[in-house]
Amino acid sequence: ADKVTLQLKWVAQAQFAGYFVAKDKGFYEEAGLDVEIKPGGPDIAPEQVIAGGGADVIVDWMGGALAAREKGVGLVNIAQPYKKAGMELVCPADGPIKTEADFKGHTLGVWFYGNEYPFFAWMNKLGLSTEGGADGVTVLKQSFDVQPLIQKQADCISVMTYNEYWQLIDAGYKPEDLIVFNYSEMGNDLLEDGLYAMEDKLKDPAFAETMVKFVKASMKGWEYAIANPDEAAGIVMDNGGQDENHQKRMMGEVAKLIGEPDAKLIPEAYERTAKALLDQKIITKQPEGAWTSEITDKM
Amino acid sequence: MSAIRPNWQALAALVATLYALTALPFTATMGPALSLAVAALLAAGAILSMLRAARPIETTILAIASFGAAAMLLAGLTGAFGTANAGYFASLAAAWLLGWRLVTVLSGDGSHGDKGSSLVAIAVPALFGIWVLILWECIVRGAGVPFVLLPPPSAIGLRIAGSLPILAADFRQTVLKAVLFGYVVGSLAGFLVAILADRFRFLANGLLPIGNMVSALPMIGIAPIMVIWFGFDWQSKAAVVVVMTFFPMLVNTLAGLAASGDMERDLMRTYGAGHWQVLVKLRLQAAMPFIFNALKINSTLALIGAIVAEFFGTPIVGMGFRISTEVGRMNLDMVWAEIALAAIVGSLFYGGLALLERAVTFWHPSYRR
Amino acid sequence: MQVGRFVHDRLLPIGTILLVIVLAWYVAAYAMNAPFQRDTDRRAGVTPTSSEFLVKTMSQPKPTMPAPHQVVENLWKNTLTVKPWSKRSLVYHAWITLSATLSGFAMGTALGVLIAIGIVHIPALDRSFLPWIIASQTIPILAIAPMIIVLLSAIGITGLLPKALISTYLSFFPVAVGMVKGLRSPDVLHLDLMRTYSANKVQTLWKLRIPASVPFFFTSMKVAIAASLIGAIVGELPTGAVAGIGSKLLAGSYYSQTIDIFAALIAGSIVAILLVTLVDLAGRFVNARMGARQP
Amino acid sequence: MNPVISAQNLDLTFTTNDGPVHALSDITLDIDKGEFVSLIGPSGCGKTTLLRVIADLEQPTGGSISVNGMTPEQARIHRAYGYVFQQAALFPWRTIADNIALPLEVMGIAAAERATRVRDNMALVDLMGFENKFPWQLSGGMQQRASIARALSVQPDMLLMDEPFGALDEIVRDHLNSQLLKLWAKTQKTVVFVTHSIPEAVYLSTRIVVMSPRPGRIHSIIDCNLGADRPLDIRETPEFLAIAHQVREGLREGHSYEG
Amino acid sequence: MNPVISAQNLDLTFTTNDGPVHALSDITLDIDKGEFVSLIGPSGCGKTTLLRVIADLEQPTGGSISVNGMTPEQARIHRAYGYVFQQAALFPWRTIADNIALPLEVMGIAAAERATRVRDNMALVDLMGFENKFPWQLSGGMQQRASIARALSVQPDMLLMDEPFGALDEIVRDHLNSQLLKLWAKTQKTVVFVTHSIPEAVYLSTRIVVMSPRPGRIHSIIDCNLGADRPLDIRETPEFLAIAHQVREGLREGHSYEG
Ligand SMILES: Nc1ncnc2c1ncn2[C@@H]1O[C@H](COP(=O)(O)OP(=O)(O)OP(=O)(O)O)[C@@H](O)[C@H]1O
Ligand SMILES: Nc1ncnc2c1ncn2[C@@H]1O[C@H](COP(=O)(O)OP(=O)(O)OP(=O)(O)O)[C@@H](O)[C@H]1O
Ligand SMILES: Cc1ncc(C[n+]2csc(CCO)c2C)c(N)n1
Ligand SMILES: [Mg+2]
Ligand SMILES: [Mg+2]
Repeated sequence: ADKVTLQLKWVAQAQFAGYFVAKDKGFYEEAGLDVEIKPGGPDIAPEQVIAGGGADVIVDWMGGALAAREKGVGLVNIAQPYKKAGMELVCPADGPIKTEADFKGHTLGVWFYGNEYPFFAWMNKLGLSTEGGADGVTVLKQSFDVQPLIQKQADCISVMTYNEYWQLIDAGYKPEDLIVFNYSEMGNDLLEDGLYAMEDKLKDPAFAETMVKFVKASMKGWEYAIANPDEAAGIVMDNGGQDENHQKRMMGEVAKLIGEPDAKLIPEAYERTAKALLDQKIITKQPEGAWTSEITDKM
Repeated sequence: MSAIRPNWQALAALVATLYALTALPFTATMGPALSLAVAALLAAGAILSMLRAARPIETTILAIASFGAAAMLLAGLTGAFGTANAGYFASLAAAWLLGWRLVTVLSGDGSHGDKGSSLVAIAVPALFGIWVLILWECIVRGAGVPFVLLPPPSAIGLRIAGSLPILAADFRQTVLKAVLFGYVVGSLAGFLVAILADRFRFLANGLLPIGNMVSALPMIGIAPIMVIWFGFDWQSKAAVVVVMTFFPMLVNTLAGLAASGDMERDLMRTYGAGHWQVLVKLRLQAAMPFIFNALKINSTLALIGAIVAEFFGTPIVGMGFRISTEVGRMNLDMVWAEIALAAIVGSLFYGGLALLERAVTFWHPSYRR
Repeated sequence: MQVGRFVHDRLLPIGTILLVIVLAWYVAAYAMNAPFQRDTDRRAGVTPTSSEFLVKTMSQPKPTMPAPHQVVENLWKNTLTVKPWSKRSLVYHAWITLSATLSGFAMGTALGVLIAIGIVHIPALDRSFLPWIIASQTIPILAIAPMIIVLLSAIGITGLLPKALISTYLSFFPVAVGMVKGLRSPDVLHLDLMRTYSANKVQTLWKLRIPASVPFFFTSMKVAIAASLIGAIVGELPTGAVAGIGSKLLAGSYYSQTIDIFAALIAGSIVAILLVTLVDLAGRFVNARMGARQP
Repeated sequence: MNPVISAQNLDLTFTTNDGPVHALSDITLDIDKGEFVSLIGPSGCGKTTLLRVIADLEQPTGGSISVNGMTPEQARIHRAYGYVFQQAALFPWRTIADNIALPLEVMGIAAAERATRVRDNMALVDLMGFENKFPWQLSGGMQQRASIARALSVQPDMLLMDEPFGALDEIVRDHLNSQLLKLWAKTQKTVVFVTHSIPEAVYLSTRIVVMSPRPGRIHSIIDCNLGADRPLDIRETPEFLAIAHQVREGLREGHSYEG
Repeated sequence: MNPVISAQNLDLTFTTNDGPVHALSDITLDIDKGEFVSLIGPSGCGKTTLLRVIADLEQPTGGSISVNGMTPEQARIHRAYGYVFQQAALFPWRTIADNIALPLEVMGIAAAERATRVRDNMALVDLMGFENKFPWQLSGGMQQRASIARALSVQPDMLLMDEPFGALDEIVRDHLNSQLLKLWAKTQKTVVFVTHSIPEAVYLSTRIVVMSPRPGRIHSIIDCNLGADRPLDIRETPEFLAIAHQVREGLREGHSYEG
């Protein structure tokens, strides 16, 4: 069987259920693949791992992938299971912020590490300085939990629809206690979890063929996971996930972002993402060949 | 006496150079002529340096050969990313060996009469550093290591030059606020607790095991907690530094307080000196080498601690913040620029402490040879 | 007599200090959890009596500051009610971390001693190396740990060794610095004595410098083993939080599971205590063997 | 007169890694105010140990002792004595002058007074010009003299001196012997003095305690009534030589081998 | 005979934090093989320093010196001498027996031979029974004796001894003096011996070098031809007393004050 190493962008959780299911249910094996899934974490930059040869394919957000591409890591998007972004900014309803107009002079929690681009694009659009002061917003580099809101260190924080949002609910907030700014709904979203491989390796037809098999089997995994969320959550737990109830809920939310499982990248979403990155000078030139439909076309 | 004075560095350099001759040219853009010139320079340097010449002449030969070859090898990399062959690296090794020989000759043999000028005292570590940079640059660019894994020093240097205001702001946030405060408070607390524990055995017996425990608390674990407790600004980083620096000072001070001689202690007893007088006039003095040991270790721990703590919640300024976010943006040159800043600050801090130590513990045998 | 001393010199003082800490901890738990509890109650529209409120602050599932009994309960659950080799057991994770710590510590100590010996004897090293060793220590380990792990895994080194190497990196420094001082600490008179025997460097090292450096050695090792543990834990983070105390801390922090974090911290600390105590005992033993005056 | 130092059946055993060492056995001795008592005896017989017991630096394992009617500990805390150690025990981080000032600082004596006393005592031991040197820059004998100056600067009523002049040449020794005698005659100090020089013991003392070793016992106590005024050439008088002979005999009897 | 030690116009100045100290000035001295030369002089006159120069522990700032026809450094490397320091300088972490074995270990002498030599020399200085004690468990004089045993165990051709018997009582001193003399007569060692005791110097030496201080110079060199066989009671003979008187006068002249 062909060996494939997949590097995830984050720890084992239902966010990546499709891959875990494909492995556990033997979909990869059926396709003649021997897949190793490496969990990630805040200290792991999948772009670095793949550049160092530690992975064949990675799950990444497009912002990070395009930035790395400009730095010489020839990442190419080969599939885009996630159609919508799950990131949003939430503020307590009893706090000072009710609408975009209230941001001025307040503190907002933002995830960095390559996840800050949508936020800055948005603030750019609103014309708000991010340097603090009465006329701008103060940005707090947020830890990967919801403490800043609970501790009232920030007036709003970043959450994922499928994860931290529910931590807030668990912490006793009711949905009506929260005001939500969803990037997808505002049209400020950048593409999230896609699959990326190295350009030079893709030139090898054998590798491309392996990737076709891999993406196909992965999408089968996603289909199965969406159809059987509870079982999928169980599989995630077997692979090191934490808190089974939480994973079940996450599976449900993730399904909403994926929609009808289909690995194809929507070119308009790509153009919008690239433009937002260019506007903020995260990347300096229009990327060329950063995605390909070759793999998905062959499925 | 023969006219030749062989040494292993020059001989090894010669062997490496010979090997390099079998693999001309060295890189895609380096013609055979230039490659040959490098090899010739290295061979000449290696042989000439072994002649029984006066030291200034020997050092000049070594400097010209090693740095001349290094310069040509560097020049040979333009437009040749990742194309260096084995001959290239063999020549690089030869140049480095001659550089090493140069350092050895400059440092002397450490005999009594050979104290060396202050110029040498600066030149030797500087040479070492320059060679680290040359090797790094040549290996990264010659072997084609991806930028996102390890950028070459030239790129880092450019980035430093172009980002001075950002670096200054980060320095202010991390060093001037978190590190200094945490270092002073943590070291002072460790010191005072050691004094108290020394006075009250009960406290020592109870506190030390618990002190051990706190000290080994991995900062990664306490950093998020400190952010929860002290807010996301520098105070929480300072708190991490306090916790990290506390224990080395406690342990070292206690060991130092036990280091005074029995006879000296008896002497103070005959004066009917109280605990605090013995402490101030005898035991603290004798403890100074240990205390400085802790201060030195803490100076590096404090910097690491503050930077790492900024990986958690922080305002969007600070060395740790920059490192963690720029890694995510694949701006590895910026990451290394911050690391270089940390290294410079840390070394200066440490150097200052070493000078102070020399002034305070001038009487210690280690300074009397 | 032995038992009496143990009770008097160990149990009693440690017990007292622990008691003070636990009490302060409860007070802090109340103070820190109260605001959130008030918010929750307000949102839920309930007004508990003060004793109900007190109980609630001590039993939040994700408290700002977990109460001691919550942590103890968690520790109990994760050590004694599960098989020690199961992935849910803290004993298992502690063991993973301990093995990386010990190998890193052993390598770090050896490296530190070697470097110190080199520095004391080779002027070129003294001059050129020390400044760079110091500089190396100012590099924030968490920043380069991921790079080390990636680089090493790129050349096929995974598992225990990368973590142990990070431990080594953190632990060799205190040993090197302490030992340089220690190896230079012998009396001038004693060095002169060895000179009159025209003892060579190895003999002077072995018979004079090393015995004279013993107090420095053990003091440094105590700091180094603590640093090793930190290194091992930090090294566990960029491997995707698979196993070890570090992974427990990380996983806890993703989900704000403060109780888990504290339990993992305490597990780490217990490991630390054991290690430092071990070094301390070894130090006492060697000291006694070397004829030190008993106080 | 009430004895200043009164020891009854003192006994002291050190426990060491390989068995006990019986250092003092059944020592009974009274020393009156103003007496000058020398302890003499073979090397290792317990002279230093006895002095340390008086100074409360060692606890006897048997018997009882009082100093100025107090326990040795109380006496020490009342700063009843000045002590000169067998080794100089100077602090390496202090200059010679500062070393001599050390006990005065501990006792809280004003800076001006301190400076005077340091100067006077440095002159007494002929160390002028070495005020600002550090101990390792002095010869062995000079270090010893500095430590004598340090003890004298305290101006205690009682002096405990452990071979203070061991490292000094004859001339300096003679000089310091007569200085010490003058000081003693003038200030009526009580002095307990360890020495291994028989002439020195006879020249200085009112009584000489001869000790014998393993375990350290008092072999004999020899009175030495040469009067308060003792010029250096008293050492050639027959009385002097007779006492010296007596001490030498006592010493020899207590010794494990013959010279 | 070729001199074993030959010093020409030796000069040594220490630089200290407050100015230079002129320790040796214009020392010219030849010592032949088999001689027993004593250095005597006031405390701080440079005796130790001169001995250290011979032993290559101090570098002269002027003049020249050869030992066994070599530089002092070469001589030291050839282990030409045994040295007894003014302080005992025992390693605190070694037992007494191990301390005495130290130079033998360094010189790579086999364990069995080492054990014999340690035993013999411990007996010589009367330290049997203290093999397994640590230095702080010994009296000052016992430590000094251990350090003498350590130097003798090397069995060197040349002995450099810096006040070796300073801390010993008269009986032990006499005993060790005659032992040393016997050893010297039997083995034809060259001995350079620092002392501050005039009778000791006269009793032991073939020549006595009297030094005077600041800067340390040679005041006079006194021959001392009492023959190889010297019973202890030679010290009462007129020749002996005459030489002693001569030394005392020399000493006094070099001294800065009168006793
Ligand atoms: N390391 C040093 N630095 C500075 N001065 C020194 C040093 N060692 C010795 N001296 C000075 O050199 C002079 C001679 O010292 P030395 O030890 O040779 O005297 P000595 O004759 O052995 O005296 P003693 O009989 O008291 O031992 C003294 O004045 C002393 O202060
Ligand atoms: N701390 C100690 N532990 C064990 N034994 C000791 C200790 N101190 C002294 N002794 C032993 O006690 C005995 C008496 O020692 P002390 O120092 O009193 O002798 P001393 O009469 O002063 O001899 P010296 O004239 O050589 O100084 C010696 O046999 C010595 O070994
Ligand atoms: C390095 C890194 N940091 C933050 C995020 C943002 N984010 C996306 S999913 C997730 C986990 C919780 O759902 C978080 C924090 C990321 N993807 N990668
Ligand atoms: Mg004594
Ligand atoms: Mg001397």
